[in-house]
Amino acid sequence: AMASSRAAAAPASSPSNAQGANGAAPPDAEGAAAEGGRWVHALATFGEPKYPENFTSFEYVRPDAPKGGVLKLRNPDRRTSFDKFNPFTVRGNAPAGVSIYMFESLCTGADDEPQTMYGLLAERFIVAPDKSSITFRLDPRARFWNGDPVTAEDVKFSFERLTSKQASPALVQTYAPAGPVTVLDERTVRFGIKDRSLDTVFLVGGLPVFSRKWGLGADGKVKPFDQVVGEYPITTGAYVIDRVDMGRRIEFKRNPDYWAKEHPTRRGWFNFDRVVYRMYKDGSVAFEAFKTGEYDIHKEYSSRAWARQHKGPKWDDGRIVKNDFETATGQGLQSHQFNTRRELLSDRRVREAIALAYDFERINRFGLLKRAYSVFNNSEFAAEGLPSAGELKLLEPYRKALPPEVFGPAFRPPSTAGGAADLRRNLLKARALLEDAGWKLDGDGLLRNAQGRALELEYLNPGETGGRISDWQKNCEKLGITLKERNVDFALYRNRLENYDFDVITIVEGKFTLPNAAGYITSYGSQAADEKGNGNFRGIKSPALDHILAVMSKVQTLAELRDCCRAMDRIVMWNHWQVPDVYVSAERASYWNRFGIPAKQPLYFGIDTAGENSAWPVMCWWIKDRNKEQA
Amino acid sequence: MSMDDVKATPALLDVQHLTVRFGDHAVVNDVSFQVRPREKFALVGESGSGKSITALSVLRLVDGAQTRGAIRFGGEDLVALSERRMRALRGRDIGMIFQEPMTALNPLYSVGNQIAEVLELHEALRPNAARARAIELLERTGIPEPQRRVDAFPHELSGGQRQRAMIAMALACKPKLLIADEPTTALDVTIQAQILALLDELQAEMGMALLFITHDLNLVRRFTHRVGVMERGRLVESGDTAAVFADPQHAYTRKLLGSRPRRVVMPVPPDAPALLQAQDVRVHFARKGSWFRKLPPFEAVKAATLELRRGETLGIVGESGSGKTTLGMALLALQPIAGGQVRLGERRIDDAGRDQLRAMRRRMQVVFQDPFGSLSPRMTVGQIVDEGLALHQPQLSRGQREERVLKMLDEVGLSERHGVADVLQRYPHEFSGGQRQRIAIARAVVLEPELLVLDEPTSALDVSVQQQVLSLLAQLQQRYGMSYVFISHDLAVVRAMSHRVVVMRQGEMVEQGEAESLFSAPRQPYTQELLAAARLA
Amino acid sequence: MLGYIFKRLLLMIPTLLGALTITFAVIQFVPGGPVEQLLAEARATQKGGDSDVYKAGRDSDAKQLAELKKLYGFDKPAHVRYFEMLGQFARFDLGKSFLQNKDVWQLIKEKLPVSVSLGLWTFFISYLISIPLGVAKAVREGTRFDALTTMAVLVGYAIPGFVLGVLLIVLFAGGTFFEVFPLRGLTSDNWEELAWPARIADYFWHLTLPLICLVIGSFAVMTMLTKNTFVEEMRKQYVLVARAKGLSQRRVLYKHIFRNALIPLVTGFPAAFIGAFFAGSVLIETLFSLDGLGLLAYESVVRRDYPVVLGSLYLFTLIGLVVKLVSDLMYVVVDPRVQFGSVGK
Amino acid sequence: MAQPPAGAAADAAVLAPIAAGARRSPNQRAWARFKRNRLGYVSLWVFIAMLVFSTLAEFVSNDRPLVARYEGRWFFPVVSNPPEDALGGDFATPTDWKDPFIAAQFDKPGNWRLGTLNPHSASSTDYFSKEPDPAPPGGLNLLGTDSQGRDMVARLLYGFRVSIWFGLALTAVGTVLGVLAGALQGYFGGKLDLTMQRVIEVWGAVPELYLLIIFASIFEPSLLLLLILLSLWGWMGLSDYVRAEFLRNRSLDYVKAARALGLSNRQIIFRHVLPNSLTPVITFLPFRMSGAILSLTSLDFLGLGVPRTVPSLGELLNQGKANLDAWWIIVPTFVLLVITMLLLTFIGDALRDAFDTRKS
Ligand SMILES: Nc1ncnc2c1ncn2[C@@H]1O[C@H](COP(=O)(O)OP(=O)(O)OP(=O)(O)O)[C@@H](O)[C@H]1O
Ligand SMILES: Nc1ncnc2c1ncn2[C@@H]1O[C@H](COP(=O)(O)OP(=O)(O)OP(=O)(O)O)[C@@H](O)[C@H]1O
Ligand SMILES: [Mg+2]
Ligand SMILES: [Mg+2]
Repeated sequence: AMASSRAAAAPASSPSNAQGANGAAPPDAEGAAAEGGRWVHALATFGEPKYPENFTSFEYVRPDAPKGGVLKLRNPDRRTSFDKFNPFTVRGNAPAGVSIYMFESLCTGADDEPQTMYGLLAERFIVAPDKSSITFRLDPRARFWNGDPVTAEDVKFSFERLTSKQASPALVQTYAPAGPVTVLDERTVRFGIKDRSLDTVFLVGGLPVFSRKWGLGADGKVKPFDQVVGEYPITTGAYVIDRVDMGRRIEFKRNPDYWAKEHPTRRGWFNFDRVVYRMYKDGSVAFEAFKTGEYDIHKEYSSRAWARQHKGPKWDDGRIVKNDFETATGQGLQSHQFNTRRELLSDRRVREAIALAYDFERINRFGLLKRAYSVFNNSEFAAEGLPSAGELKLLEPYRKALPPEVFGPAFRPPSTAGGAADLRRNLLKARALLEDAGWKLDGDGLLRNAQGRALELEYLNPGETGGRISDWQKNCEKLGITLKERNVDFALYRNRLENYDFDVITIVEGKFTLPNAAGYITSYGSQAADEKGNGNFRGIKSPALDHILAVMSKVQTLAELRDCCRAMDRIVMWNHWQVPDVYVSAERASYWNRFGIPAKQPLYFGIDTAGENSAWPVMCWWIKDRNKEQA
Repeated sequence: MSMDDVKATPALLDVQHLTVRFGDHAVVNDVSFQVRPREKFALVGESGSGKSITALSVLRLVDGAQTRGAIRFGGEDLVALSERRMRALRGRDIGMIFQEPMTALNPLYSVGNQIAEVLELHEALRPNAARARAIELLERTGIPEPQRRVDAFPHELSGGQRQRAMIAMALACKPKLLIADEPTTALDVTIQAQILALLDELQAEMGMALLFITHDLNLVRRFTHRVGVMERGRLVESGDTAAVFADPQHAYTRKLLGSRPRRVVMPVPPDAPALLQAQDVRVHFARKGSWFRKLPPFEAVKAATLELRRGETLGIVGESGSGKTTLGMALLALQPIAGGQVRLGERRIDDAGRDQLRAMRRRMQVVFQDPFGSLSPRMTVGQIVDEGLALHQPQLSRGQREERVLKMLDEVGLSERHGVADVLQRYPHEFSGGQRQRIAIARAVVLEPELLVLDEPTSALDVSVQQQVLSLLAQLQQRYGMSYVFISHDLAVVRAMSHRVVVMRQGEMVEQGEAESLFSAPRQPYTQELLAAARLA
Repeated sequence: MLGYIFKRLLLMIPTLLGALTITFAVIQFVPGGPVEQLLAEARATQKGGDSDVYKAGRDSDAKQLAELKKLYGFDKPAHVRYFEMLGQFARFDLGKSFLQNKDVWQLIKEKLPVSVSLGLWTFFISYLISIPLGVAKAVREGTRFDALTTMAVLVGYAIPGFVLGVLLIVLFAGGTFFEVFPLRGLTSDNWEELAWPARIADYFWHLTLPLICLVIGSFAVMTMLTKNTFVEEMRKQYVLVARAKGLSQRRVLYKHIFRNALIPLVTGFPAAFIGAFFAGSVLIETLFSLDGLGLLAYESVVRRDYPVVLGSLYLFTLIGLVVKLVSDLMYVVVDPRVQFGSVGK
Repeated sequence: MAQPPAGAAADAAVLAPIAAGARRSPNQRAWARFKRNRLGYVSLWVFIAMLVFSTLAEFVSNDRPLVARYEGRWFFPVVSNPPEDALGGDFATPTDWKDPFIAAQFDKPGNWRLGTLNPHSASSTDYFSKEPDPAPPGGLNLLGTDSQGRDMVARLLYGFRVSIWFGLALTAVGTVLGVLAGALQGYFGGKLDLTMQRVIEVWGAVPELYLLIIFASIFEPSLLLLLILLSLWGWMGLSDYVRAEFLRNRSLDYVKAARALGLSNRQIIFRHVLPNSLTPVITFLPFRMSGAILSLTSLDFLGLGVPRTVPSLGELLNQGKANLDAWWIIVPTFVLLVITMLLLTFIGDALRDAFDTRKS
């Protein structure tokens, strides 16, 4: 089977080589350098990677952390059960731990610098200067847990499986700009980069690699990927599956022969002998279980619960520790978005008036939340003060089409910090705006425009939560605006969003370390506004933004990126296409006080799930006092 | 056994100053009497005079009433006895035959089961033995095919068969005292004689005392030692049967003894048209086989053919279980028939449509053998009697209807005038057996139907009331030309009422003829047997 | 009798067909199918946690959607899918879940232990408590005992199961007060290693709290129904006769009245029995992290896992029909007068 | 005793004494039996009082005062709320009486207002209070506030109103339908029974939730819509019980007697069989009520429940679950629910007594 797959790959790779800038390079590892790139140990988006060529460990770990002990965890996300171990297919759920503890990729990121990658399975890699390809040289030490060395064929196999028809369509789409894969030799593999973007380079670096033997049937044939279900993944990660109670519990065991024990990106990591996941179906019950010590770390998402429930004797006497872990992760904008396709909401003054009625200080009486103020909260990409020269260069050509405030100080949401009087002032301002826009009160206390249409909006809300906007409704009512709340089932919600059939909804944009233009094009680009099912719910069609996004996708330096982001931020915020809501920059968690914690905290991390960044506690902490625990 | 023997022994049951009240209405008033072992004490009296309540009081089974007085049984004061002790007495030492066997049996258990239950309880018999005894008891009460009947459910039995099951149940443990409340009302004379013989036998065997409640004065005279006469809750007279019958002291007793069924019918005009014609009517009941095997059906009525003219009364007599009720029901299309046809006037009714039939219901009415069961328990008597009127005579105003109802009830002896208060507003269970029977009659008669099927309409009535009801029926027949099908075991009553008589036996009509000639010169041996038994009475 | 049973068995076919057809038709009109649901869920999973705020971003281009639809067979016209489904069901093949990597049989089989445990125990306990209690109340009708027990069962009934569940968990299983009972699952992690007596103990130890939640709410209806039908029956003539026979009160109640009162109780039986397996404990199953059919049914409906919806509908309707038939036959057994023929004119 | 001469009774003079006597209609007697059950009788009055009280909730608990006098002018805000500018404010929309600004206006000499017993409405919040939500019972809010800062007393009062009327309506509709369906099947039996049973089985198997979702996507949710939708399924449980009772009772002798009288099937069903088959109906009444009350919010997440702003007991229970630490939400709601159910059960008991002709 191996021979045939190599043969199949060969013709695919030849045209790409032929068309490549440097012509047909010999399939030879050293020769690759001749392509013009440089074999590197790491790659940063901008400038140099933080850790030099022969660094020994990351700063946010303790390199000699003691090993041993058991880490007990709960299901970290919505998946309350699992029925397979293959995280890459559509049907079914795989437990989160499999991705966290078992799969490794060619490169790995560092959690204290934005978008960087260091070789992991790849000892070195080389990016073609025109970014048309990236070539990896695998670490000769790299081994799957079954002892097999990791070969270029495995990498290719992994990629092909992940982009096959049987894999989740989302993966297929994600990896679409990458490929084809060429095996240059046993340990060297090259990926084409179709869109020649750095994003795709990083994407390929993060490709999970698994053995060709994963899913090998008894007959020696490889099963279709979507039928690889209950087979334990054959991977290179530090842990292997030990015991499984399907759907309820899974236990991982540290692999004593883990190949990367001394690897600089892995030193000080994976300190627990065992990791146990128990699945809980109900959040509040899980929290009770946490309190009894059934699991060690409880990440809290709700600020009310954070304030009210994380306390008690076990906290008081220090058995459980409660901590806000501040992160530097950029927080995307969470906001109540207006559908500006709606005639009622097409006027900026109306939107601003409604925004003025949103009294965030009232919601945040106890100071647990931070108000979102930007598209790029909690990061240097949020607009500050007056526009810089670089920003102006982007904005100036569109001055006429933009609100004048864009050229003034950065947006800050209206505040009612001063209490009742402030709110009254805001509402009066809102009233003036509405009047200006031609809305008059009728006898029933409703605002009507010249056509006699009442200002009546519907706030669409998915799932079981509701009642979040009652204060807002009340203030709107004072202005004569009716803001109705409508709860719908999740699928119906999606359906209506897909068809842009709503007035106001609440949306959160993702976290980031570095803003990525491609992501924003789907929610801010004009083109997206006209495509059903896209992310531009607000219906934004701004030539200025389109221009900025286009520039952003090609920036070369951090400063350029910053200017683009800030200019974009000003346009987005001052157009009042949305009412900014909250963001939380800290990861909040309580944990049983049995962990040793590295002295230095990373900048970007999660508590118990690995998303864009790693889950620092579950990977880099260790058991503090193992002797005492065993007693 | 002589009277003197009996008198020498101390009383087994001694009732002193018994008073029972419902609310502020005393239905039994200061009643005292004694029954000795081996004695047969008869309690007679007007319907509704408190006989059944007195009997039930002995067992302490009157619910919702205040009871005063003393009841001693074998030296024990029943009033003060613990419920536990009382339970031990019931069924074992005191057996009771209830007046209305039709409603008194649990509908969900086979009669055999219900009889065996007492045996298992009081005599600790194993189920098999108890069943064998139950069969034996049923046999002794004269039920044919007891092997089969033992597994029958109450609704599968005829009225007389149910009554005999009830008797078997009461006798099962050979009690010291048997309270028999109208035990033979549903039985034909031959069976009645058989039952009485059985009672005699048991009495001789074990010295059983008998408290015998009945309307049948002949029976009292022939069968009992002493008698008490009740009127409106009071025991107005008591003494040796012979003495009381020979020389009644109280006016009421005299009246009672004086009434005899008189022939009350007038001849039918010769040109009277035929009203009801039945031809070859057959009724079958499916027999329960096993799940897989079907048994041939039981033929309750076999090819009955009869004709009834306007203004005529047709008496149906025959042994219990011979299919009289079934035939009656079939004549009124209340029972699907397996063959033959029935016409009312010109119309076929056995295959008439629902609406047609409903319209014809006005013209034909029925008095059920089990009056209690046929009265809706949640309707007042006023509503019950009024219902048909409201339906069939919508032209009447409410007031008019009420007047008619009151008049009707008065005519059957249920009114303030007869000592029955508040008739209209009371519910069926608040009446005595005889009173309920009269309510059922009133309900049917008030509609003045052309055809009336009366199934044992006077079985629970004392002679005086019975006479009153019979005269009423005769009068109506005269006035409106009503026709009756009159089903009864009481041959005297049948003789008094009918123009023609049909004799039934095992589903077959064995003889049919003019009443007088049939009674005076029966042709069929079965009829002769029947009459002989009656004359013996 | 056999004829009747045969007729009823035959009638199950149109009934099943009707139920499936209507459901299938209804499903065609439900907004937001499994594909949409899947995408929405994938998004929520990425985000983690339990915040309900919708995450922005493009997640479905037309091609991807088409791929998914094809994967689930939605590219075929409805009638083709319908007949395929019927064909499957005729062979007792219940199909394969959209969202889980299993076929429906397997799913149901997996969930059965939990449901049977919860359902049957609840069923038995509640019947065992409510019938004697109802009888006792009927006997003491109008007394203080009657009023007090009415209050007690109604309080039990009115406590929403989930509230009680959370309360019990916090009190007896949580980390705050008493840690007496386990929080999740039907057995301990080390169940396999235990000896049999310990296994049984462990099983009941796990069942205690969820059972309390289920039972407390379940016997009010039964108790009141028992009481009321008993009161109704107790006034009938045959009861008097039974007492005249000298039967003890127990015997009068449990032999004579019980059977007569049974009819309404029998009526509730099929529903209760099916309910015992199938529905009603979604919240409890969630709270105690039990994987039962209740949750499966609920989730498959909410998540639009149509094969599971239809497959379990088919199976449970079939079982329901059989149980219904049994209970109809039981009427006849209990009450010889009941016949299913039509009334006369 | 005089034997009445045959036929003599016909004359009116004799009739007079017959008609005499305590004349109480069956209804009066039923009512007397009802009253005899003290618990049920008292319950009925308490329930009626609660119903009246909550129906007039606006006058009992409201953030708008009953009467206000501002600069010589009279206002009756409970009936019609004046715009704020009439009270010296800025907005021409209805006044928010909890606004500190308004309070300040009425602190001026000569102005005064008379509030309701409990100065909160179901949706009013003390906007400027610094208390955390839900706030524990205290001076301002007798039973504290719910998770949105709304007064619990007001919430309970208004919630009771919505829930109870909704419950009554749903119960009434469901009971009528259930009894009807059950009666028809049980009484007629045969083919009708067989087909209706099958129809019910099919109908019962249809995934209710999906139909509701479809409706939710077509219609805007409202109490009426919810009532109609829930009624579509609400009758099925009961009909089985009624059917069973009818199956048994239809074979009794009095039904035969009624048929012999020529009564139509309808009359037999309603007059003879139904009154004797009511036990399950009455037994289920309180349970249906509470079920109806809870179902009001059970469909919330489908977008079919009434909006969160509409107060209802079910909504409060949900809140209570989400905020178990705030016992003052769950406990009073629960207590109110239990009391309602108890009252209904006791009323049901008395009702049964009223129907029980054996209870003289
Ligand atoms: N529950 C009751 N409530 C009120 N009155 C009742 C009740 N039961 C019986 N009565 C009345 O008590 C009186 C005596 O009834 P009882 O049954 O003893 O009469 P009886 O002598 O046996 O008559 P019959 O020969 O007709 O059976 C009757 O007038 C009857 O109306
Ligand atoms: N539903 C039934 N199922 C089976 N057998 C029945 C049923 N009803 C009556 N029978 C039988 O039919 C026969 C005739 O019954 P029917 O009631 O007509 O007798 P009857 O002549 O009225 O007797 P009685 O004088 O005792 O009332 C009896 O043997 C009885 O057991
Ligand atoms: Mg009597
Ligand atoms: Mg008969």
